[in-house]
Amino acid sequence: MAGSEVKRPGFLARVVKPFIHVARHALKSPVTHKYPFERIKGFERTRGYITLNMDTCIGCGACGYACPDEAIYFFPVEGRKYTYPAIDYGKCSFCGLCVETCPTASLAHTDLVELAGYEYEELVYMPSELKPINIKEVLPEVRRFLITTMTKDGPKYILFKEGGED
Amino acid sequence: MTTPIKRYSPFGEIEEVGEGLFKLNVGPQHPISGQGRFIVLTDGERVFDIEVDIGYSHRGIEKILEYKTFVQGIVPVERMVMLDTSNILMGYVGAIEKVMDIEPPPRANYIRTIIMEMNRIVSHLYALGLLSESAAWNPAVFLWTTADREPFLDLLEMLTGARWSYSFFVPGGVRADIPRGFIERLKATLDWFEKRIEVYEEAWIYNELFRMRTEGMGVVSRQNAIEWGLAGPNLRASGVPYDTRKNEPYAAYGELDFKIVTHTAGDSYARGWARVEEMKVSIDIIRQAIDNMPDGPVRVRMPPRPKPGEALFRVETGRGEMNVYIVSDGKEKPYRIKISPASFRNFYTIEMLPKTQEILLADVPVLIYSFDPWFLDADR
Amino acid sequence: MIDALISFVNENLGVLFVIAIFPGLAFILGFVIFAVWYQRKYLARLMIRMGPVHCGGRMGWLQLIADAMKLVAKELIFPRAANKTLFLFASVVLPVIPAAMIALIPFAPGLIIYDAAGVSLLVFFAISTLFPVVSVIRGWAANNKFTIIGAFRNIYLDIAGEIPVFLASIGVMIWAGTYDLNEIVLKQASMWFIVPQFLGFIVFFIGFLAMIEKVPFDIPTAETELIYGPNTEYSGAMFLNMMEADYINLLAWTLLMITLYFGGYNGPPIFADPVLNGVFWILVKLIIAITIIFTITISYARLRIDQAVKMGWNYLLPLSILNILLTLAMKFYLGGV
Amino acid sequence: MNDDILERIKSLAGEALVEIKSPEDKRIYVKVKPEAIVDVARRLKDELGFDMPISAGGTDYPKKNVIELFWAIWNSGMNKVVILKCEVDRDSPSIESLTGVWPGVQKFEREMWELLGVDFKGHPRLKPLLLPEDWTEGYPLRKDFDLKPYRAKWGDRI
Repeated sequence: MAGSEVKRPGFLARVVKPFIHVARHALKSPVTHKYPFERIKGFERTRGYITLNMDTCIGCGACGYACPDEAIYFFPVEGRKYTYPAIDYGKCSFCGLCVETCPTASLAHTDLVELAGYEYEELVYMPSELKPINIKEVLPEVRRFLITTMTKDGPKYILFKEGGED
Repeated sequence: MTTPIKRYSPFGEIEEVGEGLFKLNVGPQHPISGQGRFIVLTDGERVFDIEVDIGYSHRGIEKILEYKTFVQGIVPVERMVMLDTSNILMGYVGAIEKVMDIEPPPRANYIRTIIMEMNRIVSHLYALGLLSESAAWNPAVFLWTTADREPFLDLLEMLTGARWSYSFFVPGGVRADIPRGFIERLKATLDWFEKRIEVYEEAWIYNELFRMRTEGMGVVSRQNAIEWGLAGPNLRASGVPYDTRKNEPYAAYGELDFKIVTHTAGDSYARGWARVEEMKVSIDIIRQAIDNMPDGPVRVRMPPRPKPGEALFRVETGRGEMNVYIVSDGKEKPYRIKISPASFRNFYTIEMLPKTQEILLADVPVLIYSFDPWFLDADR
Repeated sequence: MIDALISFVNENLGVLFVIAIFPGLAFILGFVIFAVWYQRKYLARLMIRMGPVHCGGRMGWLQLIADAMKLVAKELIFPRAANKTLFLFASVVLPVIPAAMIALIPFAPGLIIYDAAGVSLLVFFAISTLFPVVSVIRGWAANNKFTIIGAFRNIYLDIAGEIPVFLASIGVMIWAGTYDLNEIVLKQASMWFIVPQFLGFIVFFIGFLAMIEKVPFDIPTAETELIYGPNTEYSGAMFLNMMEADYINLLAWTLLMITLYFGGYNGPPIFADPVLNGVFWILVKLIIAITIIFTITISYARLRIDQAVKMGWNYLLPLSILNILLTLAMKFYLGGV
Repeated sequence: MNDDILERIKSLAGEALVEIKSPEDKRIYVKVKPEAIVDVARRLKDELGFDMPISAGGTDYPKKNVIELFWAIWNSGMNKVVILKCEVDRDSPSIESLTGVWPGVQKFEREMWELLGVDFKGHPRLKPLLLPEDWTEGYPLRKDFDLKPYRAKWGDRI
């Protein structure tokens, strides 16, 4: 029958200890953070918004072939000789296969993910728009940047920098 | 309400029911239903039949994969289960490696193992949280588990670049080596997490009221578990010592020494308890993998086209065994991929259980979440 | 007309204050607002998160007001198959019942809304039996499978819980020798009744959890099975009323528990200070009590209805009768208070 | 590999056997004629102990005009998987259901019925599973099911 293989502690441990464990959590500091005001800084590899360096791009189309979501289109840019990738962030799944495929390393990830807009067209970034975006432009409320660390007593946020100094 | 007369055909609908029965639609808009529906036939308290209505999130991943190259297929496959992406992806990547006849380098295998075990911990944490939440609208344990998986997600983001859907395994290895500072942080996280598991055990697993709700409820016998094709920790909780990591080792599991968690009770309590124990096993596996990790490359070149052929690859995901049957016709896209995920199999047992024993309406959510099903998984 | 009103108010200022401000309407509503906010903040900390932070500047203290405004502004939805009269009736009447129970509780010497002439404890229980009746009306009127199951569960649970609670409080009556809550409080000046009535208190407390329908006894409104039990179909302001009724019920029963076992408005006997005696202590005890109750709500699993009913009839009822016999024996040998 | 098991399967399948191979240690591929599928399945279960269904599915071959079905069954004693296959005619695919042998394949067969259009005789619950109840647009996993109209409907936004 059930329970034969599982430890069965005494009555107090079964009834009172859960209560004590729950109550003890009141002393812990919250693990949540106030998002628009405090933002977690991504890691070095964090895959987010993709930027394009048009000076090195050779318009080979490898990124478009690699993209599993068919989120990359190619458009000519005035004054330049190739066609360059435009990214549809409505379809993009941030898998990073395009960045990995790029033979000249012209595409690069940033940790920005705040790309939401009111119209679908706002999600389509033309080649000339794929520039680095300052987070203040998309998230004006941000005051502080945090990074996550692991200490002996559990995970902790530490201040990376104040937002104003950017 | 009169007691109904019931006769069950062995594999089908209830043939004859008495008066006073009605159908409850638990889902698709219900606190516990998730992205599906359970049609519960009940007289108010006793449950006579549960029908699982899946398909609300059917995306046709099997069909989509026929249109993608092997590498492109990684992204849709991962969308099957967000919690457990690396294990799911391992099934797909492993099947491709099998049909292409390539072997990833040993270091890649160890990195895969670490990622998969971290993912398994994340998945089991969520399962434990949902089980606690279904037994009482008890969000404490659920939110603790949600908070405690966060360090693991941070680590996974540090290593792979994303919190979910890592797209990190490719046929022939992994996409990048371990970054600086990762191993130290992982070790610290494991040390801290061991203490947290103790809290879960004392606060929830030994909790008298939780035991009252789950012990002896929803018993799946060993024989039934095998015949109904149960998978994963649920199968092991019924006393079948099957674990794909042990029975058909893939990645680095063949070189590591770990135990299979089995229970004989087969009730909801054993299933919940098995997950907690498996988290401990996962910690053990990660530690061994860190210690034994060899040096070397992490990726080998993948041939553009496989030979025509077929392969069946089995992998142990967080929710149980998933297997991928792949048919290749020698082109750069698979001819047919059949994925049979764990939840798809587990739902059948949920349907069969009320026909073998007495289940009350209050047991339904606990019963369902003790199996840790996932509609997105089953729908594909 | 106006003059008559002003003179009426002037003459009955004390009574009006008691009914309208404290411990009457304003206090009850204030408590509901505070309790919801406190529950959200406190439980959030137990779940290692923050709870409401934005509303009202610091600590999210305006959150409930905002929620209430939102709920009041929403449409009242009557299901097509519902009995609309009863549906509305139940939602209006339900919060009144526990509020009426509060009227019998003494908050300080002389500070009591309705002094039921020496039988206030019995009147309290008499009023409380109305709660499941209206609860069934709300479940039945909504004409929904989930609500009707919840309503029937409510009857089972209330009968299984209320009888042990009543029998346990008979122990207090015997020990104190009175039915009157005010006198029960006065007799606890030197020793709280939890000491001589410990067994009775255990029974009372478990039954009490069933009466306030919190985990582990939130069986009628079991969210994982029945969505919100008998309240499932209620929307907007009617939902607000239902929620209010839950919290007023919590307040009424907690006050009764404090009055019966924890000395009511008396301070702790070790530093009984006549100045602080009264409202201060009852509020302190109230906050401690709801803190413990809220912690309990997220520490345990919900019982099944059969387990809860079994617990009530098989364990609590014999224990409460045993408690009465023990109390009689103690009273006989020790001579009472 | 697995020569002795292969021999035993050959003997129990007899005439019905079409193809048998074991490319790796833990896999045995057995292809039989569709008429004998229930018989072979039952004997595989009773005599060799292949008891746990882990997967079932089908592949459409329009060129050969067949649909190849497979049931993957794990043997809890031997720790091997047999993949039992058979080919059915593509124009009117129909076969005996194996739910009587392995109850666990019920949902898999239901899925095949729905997505590939294979009729399983004797199946207790042939109802739509993944697709909407009013789906009339064909069998999605067949090769001639075209995704283009759906792409036009849901796919490209610009």
